[in-house]
Amino acid sequence: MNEHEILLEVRGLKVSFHTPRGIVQAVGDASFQVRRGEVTGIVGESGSGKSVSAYAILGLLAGNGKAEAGSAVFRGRDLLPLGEKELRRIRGSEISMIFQDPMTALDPAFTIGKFLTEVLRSHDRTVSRREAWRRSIQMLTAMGIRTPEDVMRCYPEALSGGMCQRVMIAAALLCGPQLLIADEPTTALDVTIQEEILSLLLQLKEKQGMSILFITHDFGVVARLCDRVAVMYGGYIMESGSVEQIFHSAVHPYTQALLRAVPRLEDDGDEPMEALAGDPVDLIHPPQGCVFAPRCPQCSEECLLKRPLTADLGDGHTAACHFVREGGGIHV
Amino acid sequence: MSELLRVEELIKHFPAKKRGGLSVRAVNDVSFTVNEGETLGLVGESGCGKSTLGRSVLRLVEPDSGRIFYRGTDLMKMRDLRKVREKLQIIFQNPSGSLDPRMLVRDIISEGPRIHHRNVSRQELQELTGRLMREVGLSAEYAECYPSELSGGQQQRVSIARALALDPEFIVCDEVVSALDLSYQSQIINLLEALQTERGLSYLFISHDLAVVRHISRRIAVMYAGRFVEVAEAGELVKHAFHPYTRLLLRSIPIPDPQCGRRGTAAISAGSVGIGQAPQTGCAFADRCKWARASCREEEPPLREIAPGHFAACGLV
Amino acid sequence: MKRKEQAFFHNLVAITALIILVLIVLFCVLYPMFADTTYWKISGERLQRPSLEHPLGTDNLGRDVMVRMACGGRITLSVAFCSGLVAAVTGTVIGIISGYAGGGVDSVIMRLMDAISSIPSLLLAIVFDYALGMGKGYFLFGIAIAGIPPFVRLVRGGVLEISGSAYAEASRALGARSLHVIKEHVVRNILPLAAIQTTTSMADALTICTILGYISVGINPPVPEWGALFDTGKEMLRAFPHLSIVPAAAIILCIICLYLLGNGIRDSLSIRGGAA
Amino acid sequence: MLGYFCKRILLIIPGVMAVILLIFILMSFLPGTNTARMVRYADDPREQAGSLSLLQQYGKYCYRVFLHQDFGLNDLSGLSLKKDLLHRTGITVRITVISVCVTYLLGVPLGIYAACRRGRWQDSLLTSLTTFFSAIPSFCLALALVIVFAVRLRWFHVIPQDPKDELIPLAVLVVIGAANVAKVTRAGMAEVLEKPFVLALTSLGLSRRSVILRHALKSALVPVFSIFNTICAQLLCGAIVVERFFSMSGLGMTMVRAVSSRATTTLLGCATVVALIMSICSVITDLLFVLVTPSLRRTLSFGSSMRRRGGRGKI
Repeated sequence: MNEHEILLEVRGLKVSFHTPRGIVQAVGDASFQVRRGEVTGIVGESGSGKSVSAYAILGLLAGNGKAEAGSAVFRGRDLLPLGEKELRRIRGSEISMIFQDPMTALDPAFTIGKFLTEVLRSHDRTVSRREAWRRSIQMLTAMGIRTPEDVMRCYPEALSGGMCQRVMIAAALLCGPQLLIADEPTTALDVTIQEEILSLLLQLKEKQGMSILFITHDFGVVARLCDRVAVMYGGYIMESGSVEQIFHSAVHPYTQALLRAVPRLEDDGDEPMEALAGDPVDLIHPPQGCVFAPRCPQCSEECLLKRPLTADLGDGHTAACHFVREGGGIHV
Repeated sequence: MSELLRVEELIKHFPAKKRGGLSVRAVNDVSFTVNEGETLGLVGESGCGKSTLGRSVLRLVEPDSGRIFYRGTDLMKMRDLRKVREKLQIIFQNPSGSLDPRMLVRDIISEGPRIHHRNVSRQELQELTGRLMREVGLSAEYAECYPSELSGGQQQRVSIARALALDPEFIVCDEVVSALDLSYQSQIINLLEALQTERGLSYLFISHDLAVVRHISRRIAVMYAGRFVEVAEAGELVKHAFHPYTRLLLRSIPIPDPQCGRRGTAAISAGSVGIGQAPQTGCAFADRCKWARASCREEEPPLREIAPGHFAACGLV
Repeated sequence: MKRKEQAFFHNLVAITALIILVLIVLFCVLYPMFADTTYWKISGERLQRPSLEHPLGTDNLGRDVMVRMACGGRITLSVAFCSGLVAAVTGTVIGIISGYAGGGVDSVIMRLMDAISSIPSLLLAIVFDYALGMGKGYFLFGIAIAGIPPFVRLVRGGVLEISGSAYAEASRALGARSLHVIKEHVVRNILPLAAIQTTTSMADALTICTILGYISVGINPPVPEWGALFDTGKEMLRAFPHLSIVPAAAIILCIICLYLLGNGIRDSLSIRGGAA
Repeated sequence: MLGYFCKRILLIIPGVMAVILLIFILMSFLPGTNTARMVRYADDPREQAGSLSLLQQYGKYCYRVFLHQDFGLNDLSGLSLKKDLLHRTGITVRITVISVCVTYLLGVPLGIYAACRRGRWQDSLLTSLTTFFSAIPSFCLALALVIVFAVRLRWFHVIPQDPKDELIPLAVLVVIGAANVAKVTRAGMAEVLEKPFVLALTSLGLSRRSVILRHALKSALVPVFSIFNTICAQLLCGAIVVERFFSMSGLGMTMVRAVSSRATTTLLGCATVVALIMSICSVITDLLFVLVTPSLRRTLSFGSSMRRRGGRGKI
């Protein structure tokens, strides 16, 4: 299974934000990997810390955020302790990022051409303006835009959501990064446009061997795109493994509940949907035991007291739950 | 099942912002009926006019022309809508945006009765809000909170309680679950379905997510550029979609199962620069349609019945 | 979920500011009653050092400075508070009209406000005072009019934002008329903003009033006013700096207190979001 | 764009005339003075004293002012106002223009620095300082500066004799102006820095300096330039007070003396000049606003052709 070399290894990541209302434990303990030429998905509801983990890797946390523990080793180098200067050299050239709302991710005061050439030249001063303009047009064409010259000359406000996202992907890939982090890139787009962007990302993976860390809350997108999946809740990884393991042999109660709650096209509306009761985790005072305990249907005494360790079920399938024993099988 | 609401040839155009620009044809000659206790699903991309249609039916947005029959009386002719307003309600997409940030939950829910029956006593209001909150699954302690102290799912329950306060018969649900997380989505949908069976409500359920609409509605209408392109019973529409846009919509929805989710990567390359203005004449979907013929670009195809209860507006019929 | 509302009284800074302001007002109102001399009576020889009898000494005509400060305070503060309130009330009303009327009325009002805010407020006050009769306090209207544009913009913005919001639409769906929407939603959300702007415009009015007093416009010499006191004190700057420093300090203190009061109101009226 | 600005410049004349009309109307309420002859001219024939109606006087005044710059006679000295007024205006305008430029040179960087340090002590210190200095009256500030520099340190004379002494009045105006500009720049910049495109640019590896100074600043300057008009009005008020404090005989002093001595003609002359200055400032505000807003620049034809010619030419 893991013949691909591991590109990014995140171990025990802990991120907290200092707010006037107290310290928010956005990420308690997150560990996941991204292999070369593979798409790793992080799935979770809002407030589960999935986006925060990605921002922490590139040091893009908000002013009051801090990565307190853990490591993010990228091709042998730990990114967390790096200073702003080294991180700046990595951003864009080795790891790039695309964001959720494409319309607001572009600077309204600059034309697309000026934006793309500046991104290219900020990494490599030797590239001339003309060369940068040419490579930008070449990249836009690769993104499936049929009239790149016009796009280069207009302002972001004149472009549609799908078009802006293609420009953002072009900008991200301009300097040939190894890893692309996508933070819910298609959530704000219509379903038909989302399909175009997902196919584009799949093409990048298959044709150019691009490895992607894909963050989303939509299980359909995960099934469509990802090879490995990590399910997050309340800042902790509940379960991670390959797509087949998660979809067909999920062991963690949270994953199972989420999969049952996903509205599927083929089921008619007779029986009510499986609903998960309860309210979101209070990240300022996280529960002592398992974060999912208050909402977990099979919650036991032990769950409320002790935080479960991540048990390895073999073949890369791990889960953090007291009912899951090493080496597979569920101990009831 | 008697007919509750019938809408005929509803039209709503927004004047162009820039001088000489094209006026935006948000709702373009739409007709449909909703029976008692039935849910009509309305699916479409953003900007296809589904929200405008939802608001026009309640005359929150004044439609340009058309007739809206509620139990036989035409709402367009009525000057004072206050009486009817009790029976027709709406719930919005953004949970935090649709609740007054400086109002207590208790006052938000009791706003309806306070408007209509001036002389209702505090004690009665207290009892009514308590009952409504229990009905939508909110614990009584939240009555004294501000909306900002509640989670998204709870805020949406407050919106539902507010709509139920006047015992409505018809509720427009405008993207009610789109802003919620997966687990709260199913909680709210189950709540809506329970209320429908309990109170005999009928819904106009608007969403961009066909899977959610398929689950909750009996009949589904697919809308594109201000017009109904296909109307059919839910299962029929999913299994035998006819209109090219509906088929494209069904094909684009990612299936949450790795085995059959792995379709090819035919990246449909983007069209010309910028948001193309829907063509003024002929079928609005002609530019993006693979099977578009010359005739499609001339006259707009009307909604024709291609199978019992299955209507489609396409030139290829 | 206990009600987390930061009451105004927990905000220590705002409380001290309010107390200082109240003390100053009390001083200005009460002190002249008990003092034996009045602001125009010459009660000792000129330019005395501060002594027990004359806590702040006497000015170049021998009048007691403390009494003049108190009487001057009455005028300055009353002008500041009145024009602040007048600007607040008129501005809010015009703002609501402009916000709700929209279209032609709205653009006319906004053009008028732009015109007013482009004319220096000092000039406005000078012209008003000069044209409508010297010394009759008409400059008060000049200051108030200069204070109206920020109010109109603030209230108009609030009205547009609120009446367009989803919860206003929801109450319209419940059958509420626009009057009910204004009463229930607009006023409740505009009040805190207007309260903060009132304190700010009072501070501005105080500034303009003292400047007018300083350039001896609007107030005839015998009548004391903090700006005028500052002006008379300026000549003897080298020998008796306190004659100018005291009025200046009083003005600055009042302005700071008004601003702190405004911040206090804003903090206490903004809702503390509880949910994470 | 050019057509747009010619139209704006031509609009100045009617603007100033409107102000004059307003003042004429206000003056007509004047108790005590005869409204028949408010403006005294050098070539006024004796007997024709009271015959002109208000409107005729207004017409005559405008005709004289705009075509011959003849503002009438100074009520006190009987000399022609023209030379005296223009000289006085020169002093005030010089101070105001210098202080406006220095204000923007000082205020904008301060605002940016405060916005970049959002949440930290520098930001709260600068915010409270700017609020304080933009609120207090100018003469209090002038008093503080004079006491410290002139009285205690004796670097400057209280009454400015040599040009070096003009530094304190300028400092007073600049501090007030810079406080306001810094406040607006900080607010504008802080709002732009919260926008997602700043995060996107950082994630693409652009240096923090270029993200802030090239990208964020361009959008943040829109509110800063749109208050150019208000800043000029404020500094003009400040100039009047500063002239009084440092007894420099500028436009403000003339106006104040005209008010106390009820010299209607002089006051009218000063008001006209102020109206002219403010109209020019509002034209400059529009110019700055259009330069900074890309969308406006594109719709105005001149802008887009300029960009195409100045751009890459044919690719």
